Amino acid sequence: MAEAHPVGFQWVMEAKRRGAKVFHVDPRFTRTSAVADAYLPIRAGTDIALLGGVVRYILDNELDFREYVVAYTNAATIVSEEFSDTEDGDGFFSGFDPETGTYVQDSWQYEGHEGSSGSGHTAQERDSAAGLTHESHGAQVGGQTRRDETLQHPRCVYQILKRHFARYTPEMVERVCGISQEKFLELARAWTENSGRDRTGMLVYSVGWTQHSVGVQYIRTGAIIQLLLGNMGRPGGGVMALRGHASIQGSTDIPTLFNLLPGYLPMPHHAEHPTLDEWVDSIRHPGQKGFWGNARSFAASLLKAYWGDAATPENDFCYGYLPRMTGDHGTYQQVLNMIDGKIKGYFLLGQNPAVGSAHGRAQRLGMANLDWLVVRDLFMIESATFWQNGPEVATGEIVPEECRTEVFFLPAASHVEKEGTFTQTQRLLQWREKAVEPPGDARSELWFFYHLGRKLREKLADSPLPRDRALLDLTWDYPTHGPQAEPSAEAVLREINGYDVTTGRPLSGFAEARADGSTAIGCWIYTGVYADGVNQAARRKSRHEQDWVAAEWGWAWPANRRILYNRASADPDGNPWSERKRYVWWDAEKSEWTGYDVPDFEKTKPPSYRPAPGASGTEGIAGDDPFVMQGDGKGWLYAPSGVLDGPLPTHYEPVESPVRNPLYGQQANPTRKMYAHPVNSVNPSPPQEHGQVFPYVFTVSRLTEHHTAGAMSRTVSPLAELQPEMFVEVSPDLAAEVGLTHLGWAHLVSGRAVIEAKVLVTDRLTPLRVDGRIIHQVWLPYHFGFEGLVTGDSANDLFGISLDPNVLIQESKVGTCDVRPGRRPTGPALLDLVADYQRRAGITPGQHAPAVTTDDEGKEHGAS
Amino acid sequence: MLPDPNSLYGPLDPAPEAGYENAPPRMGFFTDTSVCIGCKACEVACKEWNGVPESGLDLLGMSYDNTGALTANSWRHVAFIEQPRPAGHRASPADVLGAPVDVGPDRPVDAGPQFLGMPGAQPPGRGSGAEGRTDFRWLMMSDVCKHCTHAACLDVCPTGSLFRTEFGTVVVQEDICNGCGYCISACPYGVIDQRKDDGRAWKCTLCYDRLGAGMMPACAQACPTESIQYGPLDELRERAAARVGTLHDRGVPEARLYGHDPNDGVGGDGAFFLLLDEPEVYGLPPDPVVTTRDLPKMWKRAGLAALAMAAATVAAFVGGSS
Amino acid sequence: MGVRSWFEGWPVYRQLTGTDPLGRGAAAKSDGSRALTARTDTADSVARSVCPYCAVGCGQRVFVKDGQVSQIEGDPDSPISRGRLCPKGSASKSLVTSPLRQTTVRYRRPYSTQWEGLELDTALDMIADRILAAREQTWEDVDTQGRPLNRTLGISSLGGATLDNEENYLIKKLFTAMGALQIENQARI
Amino acid sequence: MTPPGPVGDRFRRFRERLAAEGSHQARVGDDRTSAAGGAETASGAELAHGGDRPNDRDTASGNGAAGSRRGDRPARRTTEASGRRRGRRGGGGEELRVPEAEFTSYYGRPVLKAPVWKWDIAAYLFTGGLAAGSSLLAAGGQLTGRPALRRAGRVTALAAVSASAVFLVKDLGRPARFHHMLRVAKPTSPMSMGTWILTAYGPAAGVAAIAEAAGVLPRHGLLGLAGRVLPPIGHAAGLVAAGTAPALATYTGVLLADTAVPSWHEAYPELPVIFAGSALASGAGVGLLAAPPAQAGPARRMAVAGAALELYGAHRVETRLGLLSEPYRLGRPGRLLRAGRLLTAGGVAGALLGRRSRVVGALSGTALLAASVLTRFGIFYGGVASARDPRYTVVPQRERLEARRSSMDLPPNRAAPPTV
Repeated sequence: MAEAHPVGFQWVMEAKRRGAKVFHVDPRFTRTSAVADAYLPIRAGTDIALLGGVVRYILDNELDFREYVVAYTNAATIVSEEFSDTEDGDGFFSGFDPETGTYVQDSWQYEGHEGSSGSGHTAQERDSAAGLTHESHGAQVGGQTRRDETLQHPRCVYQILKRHFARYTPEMVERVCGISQEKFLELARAWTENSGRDRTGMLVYSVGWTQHSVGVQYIRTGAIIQLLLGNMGRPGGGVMALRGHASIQGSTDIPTLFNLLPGYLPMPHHAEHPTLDEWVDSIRHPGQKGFWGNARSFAASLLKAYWGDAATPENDFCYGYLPRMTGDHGTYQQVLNMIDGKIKGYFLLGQNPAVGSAHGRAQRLGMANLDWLVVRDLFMIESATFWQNGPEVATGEIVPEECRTEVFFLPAASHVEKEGTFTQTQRLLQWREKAVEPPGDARSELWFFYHLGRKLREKLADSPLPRDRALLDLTWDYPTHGPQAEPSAEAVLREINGYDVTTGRPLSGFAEARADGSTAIGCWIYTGVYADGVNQAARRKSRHEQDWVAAEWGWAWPANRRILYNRASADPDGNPWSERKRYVWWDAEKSEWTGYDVPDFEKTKPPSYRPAPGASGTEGIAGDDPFVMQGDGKGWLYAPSGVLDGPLPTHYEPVESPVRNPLYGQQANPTRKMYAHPVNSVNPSPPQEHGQVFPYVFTVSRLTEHHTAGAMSRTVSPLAELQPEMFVEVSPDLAAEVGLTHLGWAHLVSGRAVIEAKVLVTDRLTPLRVDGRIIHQVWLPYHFGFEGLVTGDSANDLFGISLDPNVLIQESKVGTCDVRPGRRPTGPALLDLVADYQRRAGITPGQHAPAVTTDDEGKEHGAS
Repeated sequence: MLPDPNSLYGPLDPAPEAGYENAPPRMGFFTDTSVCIGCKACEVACKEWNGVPESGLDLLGMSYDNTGALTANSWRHVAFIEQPRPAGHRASPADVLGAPVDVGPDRPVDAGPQFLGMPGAQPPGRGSGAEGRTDFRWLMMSDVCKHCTHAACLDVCPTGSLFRTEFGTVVVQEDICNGCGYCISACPYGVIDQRKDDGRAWKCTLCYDRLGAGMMPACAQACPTESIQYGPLDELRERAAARVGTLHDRGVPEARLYGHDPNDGVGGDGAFFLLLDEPEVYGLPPDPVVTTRDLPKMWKRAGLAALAMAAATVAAFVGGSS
Repeated sequence: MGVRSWFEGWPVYRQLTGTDPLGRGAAAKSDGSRALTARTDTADSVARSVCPYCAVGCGQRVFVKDGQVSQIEGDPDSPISRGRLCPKGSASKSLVTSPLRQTTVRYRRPYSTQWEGLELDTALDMIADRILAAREQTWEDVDTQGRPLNRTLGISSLGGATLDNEENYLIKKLFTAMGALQIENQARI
Repeated sequence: MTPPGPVGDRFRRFRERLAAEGSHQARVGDDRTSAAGGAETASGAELAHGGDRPNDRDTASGNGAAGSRRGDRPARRTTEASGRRRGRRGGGGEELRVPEAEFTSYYGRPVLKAPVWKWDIAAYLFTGGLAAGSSLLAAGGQLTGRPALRRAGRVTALAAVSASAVFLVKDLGRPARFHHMLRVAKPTSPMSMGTWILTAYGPAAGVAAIAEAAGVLPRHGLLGLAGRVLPPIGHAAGLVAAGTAPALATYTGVLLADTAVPSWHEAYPELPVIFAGSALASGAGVGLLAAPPAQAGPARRMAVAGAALELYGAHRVETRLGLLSEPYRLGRPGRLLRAGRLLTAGGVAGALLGRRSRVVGALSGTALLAASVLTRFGIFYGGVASARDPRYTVVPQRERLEARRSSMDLPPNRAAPPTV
């Protein structure tokens, strides 16, 4: 955290000054470890083994916050007897279909709800990265469930959890992760001692944690621990995701993503949602509790915002205009389609895939086979000059004279040359004031897309074709101002906030959304950002004039609430768990919820309220159900649906690992998304042979001095000089073994590419003893590319494309490679070296590792 | 006006002695390296505010320090030292390879600082082999001009370019400096430096222009963990003493203050530090003394030599008839 | 400047007559030092902004002088950052005023080996034409069972995590209306 | 007041430790000899944490365990028990070699900034000394009726002081601002005092030299008047120049000494003496070169005096400073100073023995001048070398610190790490 979010880290130092203990778990000793109280070196890709060990430690010693767990989580809920755990399936849950490599989730449901899992065919959900839709709303689960409050029933979630993690003993953690038992116990003890009524512990992770084939399950394990210890929804507790871009949270709330519409409404699927009703019901899950009950009003208001007057109840608010998904349209599928020539045009809007995305070579080859490419950025980035200076030009794979891609580079305005809101990592919208005009031809995206839309509509003005109606009926008349006719960002924010169609009055909360077309809301979760016609995101009341929650600085979605599920900071009858951790509580006289933050509960619903049987939607939420977005109002220790690779996190080895999975026969995540495209490949892992061709584990992450793909730091002189060259960190033992010298050169080879880097020999990387073997790990920064003041090879070139099933994010934080001294070959010789490694490793590009590896040790049995 | 007896050496409040009536309290820095996270925000904030030019794009291999030292083009320098030895408050040295070291009751564990910060072939921190590796420690420290009570650079400056400000800080007046270079040899910490193409001497000004406007220096404002604290010097000295006490109580016995003592060789620094190891590990002199301390004796010696010379000449001409 | 006032301005004179006989402070102070001011005081305007780098969302104050950014530093009022910035945030002025920043449209003709210039408006027009052409060639009205698809898989887009919510909104709205489904951003990378 | 010779004292303590070591075979440089100065470095404090068991570890007791060890001075800790072979820089040497100065630094980088002055400052040391010496010679000649000495002295003085001005201005980072030197008069700055000395000396030497030209002026008219007025003015100027000459020659000694450069600063008692001697010698050199043997008597005696001062000073600098004498003995500075010494001796011998012959006089004069140049450059580069190597900064200071601490015999104050 001190590396990539130093200013956020001030609060960790503040806590440390008051005696908090800071534990840092990382494959490499970083600047965070330097000031942490304890550093645990871990083998990259084994976080579930460690956290599973902590769960076992909690359950074994009955250290969970029992009152919280029984009331607020689904620990007591009884699961169907058809369910079978990975302990019995050697790494598989019940319901695995080897043909499609996915699960049928019926057997995971709560007892009595086997039929209504709703997501029977998770293969389709995997392709549509449906996991992302659950970012803000619970998955499909029945409302009424059987519970055993004593937590003794063998099929209650508590016991299933206990059995699932029974083998994650401290010895197993040491064997799998390479962490000494002593250090592991110190961590587990501190975490449990620091939870309960009076104390809370916080789990902080950076987005690198998600870039694993089991990334979502990493976070699930963290959530389970925090639920067991009663840390969720309470001040100083919870799970904090430190995201890497200024408005990455904003870009999933108002998603420039293929599978989502603003407000986490899923993009319609061609087979599932032919009509509006089917689409809305697939969101609302009739009969289910929770706030998603009024999904119809959110959907209707969005369509109304898009198509205005043309959207009427009669034509389902122009639902017909929406494009439909048919499968996986993710960025990596798109890149493979580009290589195959299926894609004509590509827009790059402040993103640099030639360096930032995995498998840099595929990215650049894809872009070389486009008709046209539009790049909008502050600087001349690698993705714009791949045809001129890219590594593939050096190896002869891209010959500028034969590369047909027409490239437009349009300069973009910087953050001080345009006004608008960023949504930072705590869901807080902050308005930026415009300081100066953009220089020369530089323009904001607002300008570019508004005027592009205007031109398209002019060109199609008199087109009779039905497909053009969607563009022509669009509400696209934003007022413009200034010398460059810049569209008004405030007008767009008003539309996002939502307004009453007849009066134009800005709405002040998503409860005002209507399904009859009387309201138009661009993004329902942001409703309230323009409450009372005031730009709440622009509020800048100084911290000196408000309390520590600082509610009048900017605006957090939803409803300016700062800690989600904060109903859980009070006990079932509404009193704070302790004076020290008082946050939100029930005020009996005023009979309403009150506290330091906006209560995450219906204001006047008393803790004693119990829903009538069969009640659904918001009425279905009881007075003691803090997790108002979940189908059963409870925190999920066990996820009957919504997570495609298992209701409980299970340790699988990374896709490329030198070690056989010590816990199960199944080596890697069986439901991972694999691409059998000729450009893609996977290094062999046990039980496959030739694993020794790539003996070392490598991981990549950030430097404090650089930013993502480097375009905003390698071009800025005071930052470039702080970390001027690409380097690789190796332990002294590996340096001795391979013959590397400090500041000498080394080149790293994987199944996809070879890159070179200067060597930094350091004690901050330690060889780990795993399963009786010494495993060496090396670390690389991924910021470098061939443009800018300081250049170097891109570490992400080494990765192949393997994605997590839930949200289709690539595994680019752990892989295997070979490390050799000296610089890499140049020109065509580079391709020969990679090809030689592929031959020796038995890699035939286009093939991928067997999904199922449990038949018996030796024989592979590859599912397609 | 009879100058203060300590005006050349010894504890002193420099601003009044430099002729400022009712000068504001002396301002300075206290840098607590135990909370420094080596992010280098101070280096960048200083460069952005003062327009300090680029100082070279080369990987130095000194852990994450690619700046190298305080120079005319880097007025803040964050030092990184990797030490394979147990930090004061870490768990006892368990073999990181998982096998617990046989920690007998009084086994003399000598995990002393094999790392001597020595140059050359040995990469930093190479003292111990794999089996000897113990819990690791990574020291970081943002170095800066010390703004000494008795500033040798200021004393020796022949043009009056280096001068004492009303805040008690030491600043180079770039409209006066003619690049004679004397201050560069005089600084006992090796801080001030001559800028190659420009010829003049440059160093941290403790943001003299920002102080004038009642603002904090740029580095102190940017520092995310308040490792760099700016304020009245006496207040900082109290805060520092308390902080060292806390650290000692929390099992960090090697925490010590450096440059805080008005009785040290330079009369105490305007920018002092809390370090976690010997000063020289960070590249700081262990016992710096302002050269002006010995100046009176030097002038006496020169006077004697001059007399000897004159006497010799007279003798040469008067004596001897040939 | 009369000779008398020059003489009285001479530091040696001030040493002899003033309170700084050794010439180490008040006497040696130059006119330049006396005229020193902080450029944040003399700025024309201050914009309250947010750092463009990571997602912590540190407050920034952008000082402007004669239409140029003269200083960017932390906003002490922000409850998130308390006026502090990391090295990247502190380098914001160098970012927005970097000489490497592109300020003109660049265009690479197919099969060409170098860049050419292009008018912004012409570029916009050419891009609009190409969108419509690509849309034309790859439009899919309905799937095999006749259910509506309304889309083109011929256009892709990547990017948004560094952009404003308002910009992302217009991008999503326009592409969706255009039937361009394949848009992505850093949230998934 | 100079500290006892650091090498000797440390070597003595090292021998004691060897004896105390007894059976343990302490190969020099084998185990982690403490950092210079014999004090355990802070690591010693850490070792105390060996007792810091994970199970009974809580921060308070962890520190306590260290505390209990703090009072007594346990015997040296041997490293054999932990079986760790500590490769030591440069490997072990034979048993009795003087232990290499053991110290810590930041990746070997210098602590100080090396002086930014270039060769022309060393050259100025010589020309400044030459000007002073020549002025003294001229004044002597003027007062004791030796016109050859007077004329040679005055002309050389003017030439030397002009050369000095050129060297000084050229070395400035901003030569156009050379007049800023006259902005202040700071007694704490030898260079400021030097500037004012030069301001007094320069014109005087100039006028004195011009007065020499009085002879060639025509008898009558304005020039004639000037011709008549010049000699007395020249006479007065010559005396003024001679009066300031000793200051001019010796202030440069203070200028070099008043820096943080270790070998210059420690040599402050000797530098003025060396520079005075060197100035005399070069003045004498001029005399021997320019004047006929008859008038060269005083020059010879000046040469002897100068050489005596110079050799005495140089010898003390090369031996008395202990470790800090090394830079003056090693490498180029060493060679320069040794050559200078030879030439000085040769020059003086030549001056004394070759009273008769003009050629031998001239030769010894040249030798003396050359010796002066070499000595100046030797001292200059010796100092620069001592600033470049962190050893010369850290080792003496560390010893001074330990000496002061053990002399005060205070329990190590909280600031310094508890020695274990």
